[in-house]
Amino acid sequence: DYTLYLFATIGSFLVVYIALPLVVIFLKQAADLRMLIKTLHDPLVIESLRNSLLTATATALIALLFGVPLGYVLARKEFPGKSLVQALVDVPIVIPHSVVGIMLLVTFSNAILDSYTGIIAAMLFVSAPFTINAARDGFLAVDEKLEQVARTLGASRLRAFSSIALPMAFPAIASGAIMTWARAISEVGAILIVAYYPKTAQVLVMEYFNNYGLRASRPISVILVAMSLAIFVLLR
Amino acid sequence: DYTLYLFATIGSFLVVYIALPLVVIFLKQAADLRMLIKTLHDPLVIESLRNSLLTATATALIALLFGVPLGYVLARKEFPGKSLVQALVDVPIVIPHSVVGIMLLVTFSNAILDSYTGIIAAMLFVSAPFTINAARDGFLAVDEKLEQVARTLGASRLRAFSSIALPMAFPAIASGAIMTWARAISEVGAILIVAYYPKTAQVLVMEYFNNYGLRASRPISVILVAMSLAIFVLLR
Amino acid sequence: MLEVNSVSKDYKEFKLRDITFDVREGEHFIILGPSGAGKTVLLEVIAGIIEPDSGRVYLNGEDVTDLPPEKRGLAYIPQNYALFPHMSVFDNIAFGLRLRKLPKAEVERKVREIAEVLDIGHLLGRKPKTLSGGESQRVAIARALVVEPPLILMDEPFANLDVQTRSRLINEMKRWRKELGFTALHVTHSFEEAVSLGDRVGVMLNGRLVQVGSVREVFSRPASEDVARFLGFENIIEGTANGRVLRANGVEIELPVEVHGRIRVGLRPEDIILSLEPLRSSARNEFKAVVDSVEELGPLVRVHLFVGGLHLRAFITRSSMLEMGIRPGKEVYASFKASALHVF
Amino acid sequence: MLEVNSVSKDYKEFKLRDITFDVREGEHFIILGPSGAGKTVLLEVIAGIIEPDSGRVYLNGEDVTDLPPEKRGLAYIPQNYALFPHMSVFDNIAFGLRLRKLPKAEVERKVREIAEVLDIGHLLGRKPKTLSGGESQRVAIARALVVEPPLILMDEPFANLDVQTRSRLINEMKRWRKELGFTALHVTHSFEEAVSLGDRVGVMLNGRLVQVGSVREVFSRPASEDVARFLGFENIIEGTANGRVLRANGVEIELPVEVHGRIRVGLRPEDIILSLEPLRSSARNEFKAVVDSVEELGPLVRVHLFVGGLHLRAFITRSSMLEMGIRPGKEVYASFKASALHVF
Repeated sequence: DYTLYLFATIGSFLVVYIALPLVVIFLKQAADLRMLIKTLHDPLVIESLRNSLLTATATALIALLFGVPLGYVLARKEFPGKSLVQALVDVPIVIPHSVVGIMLLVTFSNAILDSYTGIIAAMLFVSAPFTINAARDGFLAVDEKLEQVARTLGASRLRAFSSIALPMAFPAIASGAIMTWARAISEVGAILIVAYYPKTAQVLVMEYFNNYGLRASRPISVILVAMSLAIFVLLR
Repeated sequence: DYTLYLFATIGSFLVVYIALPLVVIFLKQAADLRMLIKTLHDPLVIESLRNSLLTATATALIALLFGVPLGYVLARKEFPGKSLVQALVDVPIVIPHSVVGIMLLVTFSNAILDSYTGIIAAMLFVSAPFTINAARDGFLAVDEKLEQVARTLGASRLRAFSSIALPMAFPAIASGAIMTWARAISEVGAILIVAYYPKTAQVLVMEYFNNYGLRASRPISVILVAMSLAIFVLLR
Repeated sequence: MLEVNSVSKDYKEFKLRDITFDVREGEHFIILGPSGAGKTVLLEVIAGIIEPDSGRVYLNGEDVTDLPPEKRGLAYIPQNYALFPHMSVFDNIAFGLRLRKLPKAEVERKVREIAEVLDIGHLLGRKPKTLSGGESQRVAIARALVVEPPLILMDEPFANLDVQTRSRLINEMKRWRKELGFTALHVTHSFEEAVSLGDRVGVMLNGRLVQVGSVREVFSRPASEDVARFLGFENIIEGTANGRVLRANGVEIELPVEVHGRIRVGLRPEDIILSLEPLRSSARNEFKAVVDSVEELGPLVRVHLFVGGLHLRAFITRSSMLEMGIRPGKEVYASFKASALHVF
Repeated sequence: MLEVNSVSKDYKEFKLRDITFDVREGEHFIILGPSGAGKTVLLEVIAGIIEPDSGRVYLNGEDVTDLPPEKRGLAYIPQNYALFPHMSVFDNIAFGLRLRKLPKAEVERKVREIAEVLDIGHLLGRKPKTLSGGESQRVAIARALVVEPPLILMDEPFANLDVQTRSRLINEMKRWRKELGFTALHVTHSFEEAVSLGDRVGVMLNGRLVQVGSVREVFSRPASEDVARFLGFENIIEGTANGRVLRANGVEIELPVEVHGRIRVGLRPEDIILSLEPLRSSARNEFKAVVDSVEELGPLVRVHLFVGGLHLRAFITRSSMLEMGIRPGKEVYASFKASALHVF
């Protein structure tokens, strides 16, 4: 079937374009293991990785804390302005990252500048939608009848939520939280504006690149890519 | 129903957290219209906006050119490794943006450094998945029977694609392309590494912030947010 | 013990209109109606899941209309059973007992006891998705009955079961009721369930409860044309009666009783006999008819006929259709006994 | 003109096994089978949409097995009609003609001509989603016939229509075929369509074409037990015949003909009569039976009976069930004429 083969050939450009950089960076780094080992002993790198992991994890937890109740309300309740809220939740995806930083600074000014709070603020703004949407979809997939039956058996609404809806939607919520974590740790633009310090790994990549060039920034990149891919595989 | 009200109260934190910065930046700028007008006459700003629009548009077109055939193949054909390709298409979402820049530089080095090509390369990597996935879903929603009937009436596969599948999937593909455009123009981290010049608006926001402070970077931010929101409304 | 007083509700595409009835202690009350009649909405109003637009619900004399489901204590078994998929059968059944903070040994004893009665003792360790339809239904019933509710609400409890399981469960339901002595309100579209289980039956059509009475009463004396139609009188003939003769659209029909004036009579399609030659039997109404269309319903065929200006529906088997060569346009004889006519 | 030669194919949950048959010029050939028999897969193999695992398809003597659909020129009408939703009715019908690069005036003329025949001239400007089911089907047929294909393939063409539209379209289909003279291969599960339209019928069961012949031939002489069962002989009784008597599971049954040895006989459930008292008619086989379960099929009820060790199914109407009080465990008399038995 020639048309499909033609399409597959054209389409494979994008597949290769995405796959090639992933493969190349690992291959090139494999040829330069000395630098990778040296990087793994660089206290600045270790510190920045710790910062990235901590802030992304904190972001995911905050997103869970507020996003799960919001997702439940969106799944179970009709209210005026619901579609506006739904739309608003998706807005962060389309706003330029540097502008996100500016918006947050304009709104919260010094309260978030150059602090862990700032990093988390930036991460939360861009990544919370993943948790909210995943929780909403997860709760939508739980038959409301189950909660209703639990209530006829004597459970309060909160109890029905915690013993029925929450455990059943857990896989969906967990995968949303992981996506939130991954999106949080991928953020650079907003963090550069709000909190250049404390230094996160994704910012350090940029700093090493500017100060010492490609060879110095590559090992941290490889570590971050490996982490992201591991998370991604976990997700599937 | 107290539980739902409690949940709505908790959940509204995130809704406010996303809505507030959007409202505040517009309000503060409205109090400082002089600066906005001045910015609109700044040739550097105009030039950078032009660059952003041009590169994002070019990215969307390239994503369409290659992503639509790929989406069609993913929708219509089973082949070994298909799920790997599907997964690969989603990988760019989870990779830190600065690392995307490093990966692209490691792979394509000077061919993309500080050039329009580089901006587009960075944008394409992070935004192409939106077009591919939208095209795939769009084609999946077109009953394959329609194309089969067109073929029994004498249409070649390519003709059946162009007269049946493509026009019917067009709305989905168009919305995917708009998402690609919005994601492209939101990218900062990868562009900072690959192509600080030619200057794009989202990078200029950062530069003005670093050089002249918040007040100088705010008007460009407002313009970009307005553009993004307009696109977003268009999408819904 | 349950009193529903003029309840009305608009919910999605369903409507309840001024529903009033009561269920007596120890009774098995069946609400019979076609799908879409609003039966499930009514059950959910009684269970406290849906709030009625107007009307009240009383339980043992107490007004429970504004109480949430957990304060009413009515067990509800929805059509899909709604077993909790992430819990074992044991935990499903124990759910209500644990909420009542019973001691662990007591929970264990009660679960095993009810499981014994319902013959699901061997399933207690299983997850719901490994159960057959019949087993799921038993577990759902056990989960509802173990908390000893004053009233159990069942939504089409046997609709998703195969015919053998269904017959067995219907029979066992009678035994369980004898052993455990519960009161049941049960909605269904199945005549079989109404006949086998119902102490009393309420017929529900288009959101209204149109007739309540014993099974025999409802089936032999439908209160209205609509009930008659639902109970299978697909042919409703309107005309002017003069003694034992009904004139309708120019056709003369012999009636089973003497009536006068404008009346309507009902006739079941299975009571119309089709033949290629006249049957010449004096006791029958017999007419020349033209087939308008035929409609296949599995092994049965509904034949639409015109007798003069009168549109009649008759059932024949598929094999008769093939043997008689019945198809649109064909001329046949349609006959029925005067005694098959039901005068409203 | 179409020859299908020992085609086999495994496709999703469907299987085709060694299908061989031919369709003659000008004929309306019907493939009759239950849903899931693989009828659609067979049509798609013939249309060129699915490649067979083995076997060949010949069109007018030419082997077309390896040709793509657009090179075969067979018009295909799937069950959902597959009208192009983004084109007007006119553009739908003109689609095939434009691909053939006919001059514009010629396209216009042919579309109007076929629209005239199919009585859809007034719909040409409409979009498909505004059409009724019957109108959609007419448009689909027009779109297929306008290119004058040697053969038109129809998948359950009347399945999604209401009963009146369906009867009308079946009648018109005969007229169109007279006027336009096309050859048709038509798959369906409807006995009515087979009887009304089929010149010849092929019965398809579980992916095999088990019997081909004229309609009357197939219905009166089922080639096998499976065909008989599909045609409605739900009771198949196996036993040892000795002259006119069949012994099966300890029950003695009178046969319509003399046979000897191990045989099977078929009996339609509608030919079994149930009564509370024995009918005492000499011509009948009559047995005491116990009701095992009942199964509601709309206005009809299938009663499962045990006569000794023999499991029989009988159809009665819902009103008879209610009147006779038939329910599991009830004792009844089951009787049937010897002539209702079909000896294989």
